Amino acid sequence: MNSGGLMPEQASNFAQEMDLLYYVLIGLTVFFALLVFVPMLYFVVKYRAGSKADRTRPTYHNLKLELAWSLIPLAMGLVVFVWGAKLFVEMYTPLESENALQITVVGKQWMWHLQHPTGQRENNELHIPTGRPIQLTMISQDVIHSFFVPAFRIKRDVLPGRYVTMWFEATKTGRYHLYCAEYCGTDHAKMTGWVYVMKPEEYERWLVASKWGAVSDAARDTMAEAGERLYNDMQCNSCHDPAAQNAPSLAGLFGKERRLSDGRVVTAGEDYIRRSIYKPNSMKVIGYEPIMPTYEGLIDEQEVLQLIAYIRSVRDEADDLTGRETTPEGDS
Amino acid sequence: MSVHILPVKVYVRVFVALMVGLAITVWVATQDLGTWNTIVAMTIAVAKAMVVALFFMHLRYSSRLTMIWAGAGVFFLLILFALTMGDFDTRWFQVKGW
Amino acid sequence: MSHTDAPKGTDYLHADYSIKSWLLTLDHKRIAILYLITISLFLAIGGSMALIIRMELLTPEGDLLMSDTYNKAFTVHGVTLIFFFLIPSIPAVLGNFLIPLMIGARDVAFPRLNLLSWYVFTTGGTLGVIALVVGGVDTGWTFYTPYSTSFSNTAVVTAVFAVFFAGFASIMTGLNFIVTIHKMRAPGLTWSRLPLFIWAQYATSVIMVLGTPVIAITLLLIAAEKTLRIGIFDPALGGDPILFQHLFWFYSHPAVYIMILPSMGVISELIACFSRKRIFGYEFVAYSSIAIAVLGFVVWGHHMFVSGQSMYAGMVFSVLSFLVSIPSAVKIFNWIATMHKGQIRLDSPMLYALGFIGLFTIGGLTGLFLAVMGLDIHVHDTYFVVAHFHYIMVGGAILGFFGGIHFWWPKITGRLYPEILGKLSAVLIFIGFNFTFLPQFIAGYLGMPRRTHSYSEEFQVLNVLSSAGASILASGTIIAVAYLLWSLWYGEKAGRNPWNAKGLEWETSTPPPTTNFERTPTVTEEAYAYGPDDESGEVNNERD
Amino acid sequence: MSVTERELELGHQFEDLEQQTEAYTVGMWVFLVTEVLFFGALFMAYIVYRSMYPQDFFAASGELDIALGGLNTAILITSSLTMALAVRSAMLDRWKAQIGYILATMGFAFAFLVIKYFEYSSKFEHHLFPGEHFDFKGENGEHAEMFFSLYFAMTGLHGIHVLVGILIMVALVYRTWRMRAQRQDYIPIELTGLYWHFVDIVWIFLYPLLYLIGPLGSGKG
Repeated sequence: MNSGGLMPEQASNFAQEMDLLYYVLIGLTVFFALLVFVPMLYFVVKYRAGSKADRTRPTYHNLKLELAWSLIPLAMGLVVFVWGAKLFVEMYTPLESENALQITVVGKQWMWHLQHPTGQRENNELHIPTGRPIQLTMISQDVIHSFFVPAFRIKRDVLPGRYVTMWFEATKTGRYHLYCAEYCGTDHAKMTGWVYVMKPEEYERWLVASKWGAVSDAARDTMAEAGERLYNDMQCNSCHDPAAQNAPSLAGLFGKERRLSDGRVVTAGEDYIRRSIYKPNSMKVIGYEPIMPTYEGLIDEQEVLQLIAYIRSVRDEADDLTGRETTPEGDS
Repeated sequence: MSVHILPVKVYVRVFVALMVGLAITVWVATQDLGTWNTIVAMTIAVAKAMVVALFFMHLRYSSRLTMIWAGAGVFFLLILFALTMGDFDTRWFQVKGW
Repeated sequence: MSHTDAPKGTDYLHADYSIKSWLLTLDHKRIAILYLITISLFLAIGGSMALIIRMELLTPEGDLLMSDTYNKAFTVHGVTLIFFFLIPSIPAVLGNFLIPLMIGARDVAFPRLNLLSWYVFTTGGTLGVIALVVGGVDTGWTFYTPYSTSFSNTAVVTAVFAVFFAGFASIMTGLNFIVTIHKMRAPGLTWSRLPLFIWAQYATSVIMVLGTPVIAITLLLIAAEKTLRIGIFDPALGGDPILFQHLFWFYSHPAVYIMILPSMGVISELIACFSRKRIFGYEFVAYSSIAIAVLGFVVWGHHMFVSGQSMYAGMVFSVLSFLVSIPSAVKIFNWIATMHKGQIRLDSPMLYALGFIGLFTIGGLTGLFLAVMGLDIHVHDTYFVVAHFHYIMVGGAILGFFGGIHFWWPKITGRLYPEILGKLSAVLIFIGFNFTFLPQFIAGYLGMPRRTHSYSEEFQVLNVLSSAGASILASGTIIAVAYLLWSLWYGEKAGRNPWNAKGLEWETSTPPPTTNFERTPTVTEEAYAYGPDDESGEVNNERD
Repeated sequence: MSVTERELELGHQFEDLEQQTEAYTVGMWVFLVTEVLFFGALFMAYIVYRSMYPQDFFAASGELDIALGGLNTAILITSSLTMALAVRSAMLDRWKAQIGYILATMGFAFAFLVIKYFEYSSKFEHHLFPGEHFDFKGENGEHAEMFFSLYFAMTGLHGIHVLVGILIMVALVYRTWRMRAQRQDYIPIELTGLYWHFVDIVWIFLYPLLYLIGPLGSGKG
């Protein structure tokens, strides 16, 4: 791990800038601390009771000085604010790029479930390649956790009931600590793990090796395939197949607009699909009867993520031909 | 706060104003003004509250200090509303980003 | 001002020895003593928990305590010290004792309400400590949902109700002080002649009155959600845990200013007295207290940058957090400027004041790290945050409290504490404190998460250092408490004005008579009128 | 009733009566500020959840009886009038009129609580109290339970304040009756009046926000 130094390892694309920001703020702290301590100690010595220092004409007011030590620190502060805000937005804005490795994280009381798009599922461990942006889509099954890898300088609270995303790019191979930063109960301290950063080719070998021992073909599924298997097992196709009329077809749904019965138009992202699965009659699509039963308790968060991966992978032939966005569902 | 005794007439007039306000509120609620319904309902409610505060609670004849404190409560409540809704209403921007 | 001292036996301490006269007193000075006793007990309980936590963290594996025992220990430490010690400490003890004296009044505006606030506080505090220690609560002092409402099966409802009940004492004290300072000042005592301690107490009372009701209702909603299963904060029933955090921090950030502002008031008094010089930029220091009180209510979102709050709200809170740091900077710089061309005496209250300036400056500046959104991503919920708020709460609030207790001890008890031991404990506390919390900044940036009873091996060196420092800090505190208690019986009798300080509270006899002043004083000069003539600096301990 | 000013009860800490009166009034207003924020946090929750689930709120609000709510609002406004007149007669030392008006106010307050009782009991029968056996048959009632949680929290807290108001008024009537022989200080009645008008103002906001939303006539907003 780190060389017992005072700074954590820099193993991600954000680490450099974060540490620079940290040093700048340490500089500011030292500057202002000296600005306070040096005159203080000097006055304590020079003007100690009974000393022969010149105490004539003491001053009690100086507007220019007051304004100086109000506005200058504020100006410095705002500069640092802008830099910090830029870094924050960069880290927390979801990635649009295609070659990002989409890892899904499910926080559960006192362990982390992680899933690779190619189907590998890991607990408290994450194997990732360097040189490729990693996008984490995270949700919690119970209380608020917080996915924290100090070496990558990344942290985000994992909320129950809502997906949050975070991205980074590992730059240094090695094994790094994973912690849960938000207090989540009895074994909050044990909810830790490891992130293994490997060279891209090593990662490919790991992907294959981790599937080597797979016995049932279910274990060999990618996430999308696992989602499809679940889609059929739960007979979602009985309603949602394009042939059947009593439910909106899910082909090419991802990213499209959906008009709801109360007039709201919603883009069908992960949250929309998850809420439609767990709370169907709060997301009634216009023109369809609200007959979908709730699957809360039947399908856990990991399986919902697999279903989303599957729905994301189902292309709508009409889209591919014309390549343009079809009108929001239900307007026809 | 000098002992300011208002004629009964003032109180009765305030009472009538409040009753009229109630009637208007109910009537407006039956009209379909879309989002305007809430805005109108709230302005009437604020007006009624002001009337009660100024006359029934003698705020109009109270010292400036009392008025400042009456205003302070509402001011800090609005801070809570404004900044919290600032969070809830701007969450969906997130996807588009900087 | 005549130097006649009140004849023996008529000062407030010795006026009546019966228990009833103490438990049913309406005298603000006696109520201050009652508060001092109660909060000292809570300080002892909370402080001992701190030592247990530091012992546990000596080793990386959690081997001293089981994990949920440790969780209960840091919850007791947090809830007891914040709600039952820090928030009431200076306002209820020094504020109660000094405000009427400093403004030349016979008592606070509502004496009965004052006594009621002590009973409400002590009942709430005792019920809270019983729930925390006997029942055990493992949610931390923040009670974050949905853990506190749906997943923790510990005595959360009792503890939450106890804090809710004790909160009313805060509201009563705040209300009492606001009306007292507005309405009961002596003739001639205009706002610009008020001691800065009064300005700070006024700003603190404003925060207490405006903030406490919001956390009262939030705690009630937690209790309601746990008992009636309503889903206000429960995501499964459509609630949003982030709303809880908004309502919680809307009070809890101004609460940190409730803790620090009174100490700032004490430090203004100490710096002025021990530099024998009027405060530099009096209006700026006075209005900065009010600015802190008002701006304190618009920055709470910086506790929630990583918690799923929208980044645009985060930016608003981040900018405002930089704005709120300015009044504190103004105070620090003005104190330093006050010492320019003064007659500085390094008695123990002054040592505490200088310690305050040192530690509070570090605490305030590290707060800026957390206000920077980008950096907060890495340091949020790590030991960096723990070190930051301990620098403010212990380095600031507790040092200010100790400084104030030492400075006004002669006036409160009529006894002098041993000065040498006073200096020793001040230095010990300063060294011990830095030893304890500087290593935590480093551990925090290295990534050690907070509230964990076991940690990775590479943090052990820093934690052992920190635990060692904690023992020095504890020994310094114990020495201070010991000689203060000792001085009650064996301390030298104090004269009317042992520090030769300016201020109405020093005009009356020591300890003051029950009605404070023979006749209401009139004020003709401004605060801290340390004129050149008596800047001789020697302290005459009038023994009349 | 020729009693000098001096005999009015003056706290030892106050210099004169005017200072005492002003102190109590400012003190009461500061207390009302804490009440504003106490209810304010619940209004905050209402605003957040109504902006999240507007349709559910409209559907759930349909269950409430507008007429009863309106009647309650009228009752509270009238009780505010009688309380204001009670304060006025206290200032004029007409203790008989004062007791009469206070009893009227208590009557209206009691009527308010009786109506609330009927409203609550009908909700319980329709299983609309949030908890395990809450079931809402309305059209889009997925989050109707949230509306009812807020409904019971807000109107319940308001109801407790009305109850406390009645108890204070009982004490007040007894005190006025006991001290009818001498000239009485109008401070206690003035403060009770301020408290009562505040309770009325809270209901003035509660009624439109809880009862008058949703599809009443053709209105959807």
